[in-house]
Amino acid sequence: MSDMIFNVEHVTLRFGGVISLNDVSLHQDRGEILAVIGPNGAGKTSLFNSLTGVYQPQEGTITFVGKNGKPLSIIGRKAYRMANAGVARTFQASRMFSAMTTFENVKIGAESHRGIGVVGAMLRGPATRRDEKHSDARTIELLKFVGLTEKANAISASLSYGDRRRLEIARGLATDPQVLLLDEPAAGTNPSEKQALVKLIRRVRDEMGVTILLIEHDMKLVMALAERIYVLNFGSVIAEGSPDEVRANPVVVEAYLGTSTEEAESK
Amino acid sequence: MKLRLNKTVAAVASGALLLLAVPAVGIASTSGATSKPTYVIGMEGPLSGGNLQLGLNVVFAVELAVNQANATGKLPFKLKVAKYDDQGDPTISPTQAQSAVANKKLIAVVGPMFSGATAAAEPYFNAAHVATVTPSATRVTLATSGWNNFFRAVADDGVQGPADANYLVKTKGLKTVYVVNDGSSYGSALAAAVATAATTAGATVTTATVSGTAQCSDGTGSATEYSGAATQAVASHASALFYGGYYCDFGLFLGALSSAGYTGTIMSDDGSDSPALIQGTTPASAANNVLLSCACAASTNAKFNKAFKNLSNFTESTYSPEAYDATNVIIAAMKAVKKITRSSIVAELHKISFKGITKTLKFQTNGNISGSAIYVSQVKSGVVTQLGLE
Amino acid sequence: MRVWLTKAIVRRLLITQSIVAVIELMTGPAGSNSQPVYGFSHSFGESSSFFGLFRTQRWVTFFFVGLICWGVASFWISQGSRVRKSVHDALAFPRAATQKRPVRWGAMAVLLGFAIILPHVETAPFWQAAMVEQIAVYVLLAIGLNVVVGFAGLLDLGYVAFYAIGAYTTAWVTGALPTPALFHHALNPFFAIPVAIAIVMIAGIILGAPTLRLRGDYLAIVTLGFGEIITIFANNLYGITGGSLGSNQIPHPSIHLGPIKYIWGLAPVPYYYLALGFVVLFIIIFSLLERSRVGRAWTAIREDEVAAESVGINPLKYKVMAFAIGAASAGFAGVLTASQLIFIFPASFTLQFSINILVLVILGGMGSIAGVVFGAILIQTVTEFLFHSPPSGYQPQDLYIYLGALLVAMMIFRPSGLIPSKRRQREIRLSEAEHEGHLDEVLTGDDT
Amino acid sequence: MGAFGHYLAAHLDTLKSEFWALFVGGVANGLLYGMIAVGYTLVYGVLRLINFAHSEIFMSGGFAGYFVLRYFVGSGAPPAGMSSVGLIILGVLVGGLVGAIVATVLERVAYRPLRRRNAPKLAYLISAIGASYFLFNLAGKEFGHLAYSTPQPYINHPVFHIFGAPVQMYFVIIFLVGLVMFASLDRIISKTRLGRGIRAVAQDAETASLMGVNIDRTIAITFIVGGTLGGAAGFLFGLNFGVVYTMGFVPALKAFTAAVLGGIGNLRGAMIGGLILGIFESLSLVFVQAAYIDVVAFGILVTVLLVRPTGILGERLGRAA
Repeated sequence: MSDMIFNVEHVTLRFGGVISLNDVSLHQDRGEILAVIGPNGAGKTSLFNSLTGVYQPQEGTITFVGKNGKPLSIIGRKAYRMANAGVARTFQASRMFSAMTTFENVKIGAESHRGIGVVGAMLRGPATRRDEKHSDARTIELLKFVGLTEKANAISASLSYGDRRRLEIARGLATDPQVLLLDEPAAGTNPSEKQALVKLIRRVRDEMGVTILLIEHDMKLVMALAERIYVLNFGSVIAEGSPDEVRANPVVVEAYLGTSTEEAESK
Repeated sequence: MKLRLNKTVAAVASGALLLLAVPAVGIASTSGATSKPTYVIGMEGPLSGGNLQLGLNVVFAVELAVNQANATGKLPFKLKVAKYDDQGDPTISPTQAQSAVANKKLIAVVGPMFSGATAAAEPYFNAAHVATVTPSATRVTLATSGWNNFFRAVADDGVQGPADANYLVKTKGLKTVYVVNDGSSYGSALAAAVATAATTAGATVTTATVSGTAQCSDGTGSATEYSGAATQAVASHASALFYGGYYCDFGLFLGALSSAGYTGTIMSDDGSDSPALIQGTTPASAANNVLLSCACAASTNAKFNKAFKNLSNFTESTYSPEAYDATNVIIAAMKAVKKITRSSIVAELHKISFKGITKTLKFQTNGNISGSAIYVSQVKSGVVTQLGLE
Repeated sequence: MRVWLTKAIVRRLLITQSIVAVIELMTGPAGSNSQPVYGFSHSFGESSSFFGLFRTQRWVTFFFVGLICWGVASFWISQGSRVRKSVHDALAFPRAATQKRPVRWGAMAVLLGFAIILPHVETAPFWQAAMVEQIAVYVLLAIGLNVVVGFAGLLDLGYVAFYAIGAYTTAWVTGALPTPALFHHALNPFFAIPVAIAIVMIAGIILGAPTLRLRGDYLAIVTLGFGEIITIFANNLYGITGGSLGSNQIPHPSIHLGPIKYIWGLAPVPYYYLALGFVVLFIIIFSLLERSRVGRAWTAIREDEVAAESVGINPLKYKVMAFAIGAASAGFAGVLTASQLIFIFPASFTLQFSINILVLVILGGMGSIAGVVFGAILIQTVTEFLFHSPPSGYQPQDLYIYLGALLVAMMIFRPSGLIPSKRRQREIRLSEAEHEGHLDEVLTGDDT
Repeated sequence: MGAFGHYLAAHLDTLKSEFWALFVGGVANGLLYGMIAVGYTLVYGVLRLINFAHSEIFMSGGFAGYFVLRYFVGSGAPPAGMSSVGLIILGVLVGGLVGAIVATVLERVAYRPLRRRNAPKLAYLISAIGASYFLFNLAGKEFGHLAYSTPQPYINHPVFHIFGAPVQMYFVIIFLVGLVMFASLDRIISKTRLGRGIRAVAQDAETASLMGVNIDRTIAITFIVGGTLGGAAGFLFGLNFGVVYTMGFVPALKAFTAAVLGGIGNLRGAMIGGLILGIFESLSLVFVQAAYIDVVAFGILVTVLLVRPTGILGERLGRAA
């Protein structure tokens, strides 16, 4: 328990009359690579947005344990505050600041979670310059880590899908997170990019010590990467366990794999 | 890459534009090979925009007076008119005042016509000792701001307000007065003066503000709010209603009053004294029998009326006779002084007594006209008709 | 529709002729209350000179102008890209040269030098007054609004309110309002500068904090309403603001610092230098800000607010900051106007004013400081020129017709402005291209 | 506290005595606001953008109606009976037609090129503001800056009284025309194929286009419908208040408030929002000077946007039916 990073208890999220998450409870340990799977419309992205403060569930509690070990209630917190608390994320349809260069994209991540200091920014005092240097160094380091050094000055909209994922991961890491939430990172990537991505995500956990929470459609990627899996269907958790356990779970097979194995595989 | 270039081109182009503007500026045309010196009388007023008509009323009168003076052939100098268009807008008038002052041949100015524009322009005229004789700016404080070059050929609002109140309460015997103003400096000051004087005269007074537009230059105020205001006016059962403001908003208010079934006597000020009031009132019948007061006189001088019509192609109207007098008093001052300078004209105007077509012009030390007259008119079947002195 | 009507060339002819017909109306004589159709009939029917050759009716002249435009448009559509390319190639060298830092610094120094000697070159009082009241003030306002619209991407239609607050603060601090002076003792307008800037920034925060949560179009209308309301209050609160009379007793600024004594008077030139100093100061501060993390955060919010939040940027905080910082230059412009003209009154702070400033920003290029400064100088100079020596058929209030048309035309043909901000231009093109799938074309286009 | 109590008591007395008169006036204004608001709401529902130039559609309808009446009534005596009715119907039709034409041109010139390029939202707003600015200033040039008095095709007199408050002929006209127009619009949107198309685009433009709805055409028709109502409202407004080039600004701002109040994108909401705003505004005259009426309307707008941005009936055109 002491090592828990996320604890979701009895969360229900509604939009008008539509129930998007129904009494969902789950938890994640620090350092774990956890995956949440489920068919389209199962509530994966709703869960994700609830964890990052984008949606505010009506019922239940979500606790996040940050660096200092103090538990933090997420519900009612704005997205930027979650980011500052140590929850970084990527987006399903990758969202970059597309008119900026790769470098700038990551740099924004590196500098935004620290205090602002408008006056310093206006006058360019020594503290600001030091700060800039620090951000630049961190950015260079992260670009190297994800392997985008050569494309540092490219406009981010010109990157391939795979590179965009890397960029998003680098930008997320730049905020010094405790946990990185990946929303379908494999969408739109080709097989070789996918393999590289699996490696990169492992390295993020192993080398940076960042916990990974993953939502994915692509079963191959999930099975290769996840240490534990939750299965969502119609807004409820229907199964939980290791990849092997989940694969063998008849409920899951029926609800998800059974109906559309080929589709899931092909993705 | 392209952008950089654009920046340079832009810089050069903007520089060039500014330079191009240079020669086009301030070329004072000197004409005539006569040995007589040429002097310029300026005219500042709205020569474009919503108040154009008022400006035209004045500018033709000024030109008429100057043409007539030149035509006598007896002047030891030649006169020209320079027009400065301030649109009646105080933000434009300082620029125009500065242009006028910079014209070395300019001796005096007829105008500025609007009170706000006058307040904004006077510091410049005052600093250059240019006498300004306004035919129409009636704000009280203009005479009390310490500008010794300021003169006006009409009575100010301080005279008009009490006169209007007395007319309603004493002459007409109406004992309950509903006073509305448009929120403009002109309308609210006048309305306040009317309210005070009416109370003093023993009437019961209710006041209200319905914001109008800035001197009718931007269409009208928000039409729908007048219906509520009219309902309240009717509910007050006042036997008289005074509106301090301008014709464009007053027209809307009249429509609403007629809709709401107001039956009392309605009066307004010289801001509403315009044929445009009738053109802009829906239904037009709502303007019938409305009383309008003005420090301005309708000209009874047939010679002037004919000459004005010949020059302008329209009948003399609000402030034309005053502008004619204002121009003539300046010309008279120029004839009277030994050496024509801006300062000598200012000094002469303080002393002068000149018989004009509206009245004898003699100025008090603060620039206000001595002796004052307020005229009252009434709308009768779509035409403003002067009834006489209040 | 008939087939021949849908043919591109015929359509183009119809379009150019319609545009020319509208221009005929715009440039023609005005109608009036007594002759409501005069403007229409005479815009087309009035006799005019046919290129100086003979006299004919306006519509004939304009019809031929339309034909010429049609020809030019047809040529441009078929050959334009080739012409553009050859011009682009021919200018490769000067372009490279202007990219060099020393060249750019040099150019800026030359421009500044030019700005400094300008009042001695141009001595006509009309233009000297215009340089302060119509150009410098507008430049200040444009660079301020650029922070809001250009940097943060927020459409503020009530920007004039900050200008008004700046001006009224000056009157307040100098004891020219019915309200007791701020420090119970009338001060020199110089002290109004910091006070006014501080107060408009606070006003920006107070207005921004609740409203900046709103979506862009709602924000536009709410700020528009706010601008109107400031005027209504200024107009009606006699005891506080002096009502519609405003105030006309604001003193001129002066300096008494030991041996240095200087009093600004009525003459515009000293104010010109004061304004120039502050324009330079604001330009430096704003461009530093643009290139700082604050500027990057604004860009991030403008491009994708959700993504910006995900990296820890508080959008509301940065938007409010943009509002407050953008207001600062308007506050100073208010002090400048009030202390030079010595009077203020509510009717000069209109919606029209806000939109005027917006036009300057749009024409120059949202987000580009060089652009908005250029846009402001260009439009205001042309405006003043037209005011000073109007061509026939032009009345000063016609200006707004042209400005309105300019806004639409800019949005259709050159949304990023005459001197675009590189990034802003890229953003607009990207959003447009993503839709049509021409991404590569944009990225390899000529703007990088 | 005592002083305030006294103030309140005095004003409540006034409110009691003037309530019905103010109420009737408020309903008449509210119906006009509602008719203009429908134009905002329709366009918003389909394009997700506020048509800033809607005020000028309203203004052009007003001028068109003015010219009709100027031609047929002129300075002569107001007609009576069937010719009155005929003239009002003609005026509504011509005002609506001109409003529709202006709206179509507007859509073609100021919006469609931007939509083709998928321009950012800011560009639409600026283009719309520019178009509005252009149109009303051009009208100011062509027709002058002074108000025109509309020759009324009827004699305005109290038709009947509600609790002692006179109900003018004009109110009756607005009420009848407003009712007919709104009822037919509601029917068009909820029952016809055209309306289904509009609703489909409002709900999800992409899906609608996949299902074979012609988006361009639907948007053009939406502008025509909104323009017709706006133009007709302009005629009705001009009938009582006269016409002038800036006549659109304030009513349009109020109508926008009404649209937001009722839930922008919601047809019935627009009408109800208009009525509520008109009545509220009128009654508030008891408590504040008329000069502050616009502040009241704006206060409502900001409050609604901040507290309940979806309005009373909620957003969405699709739900309107």
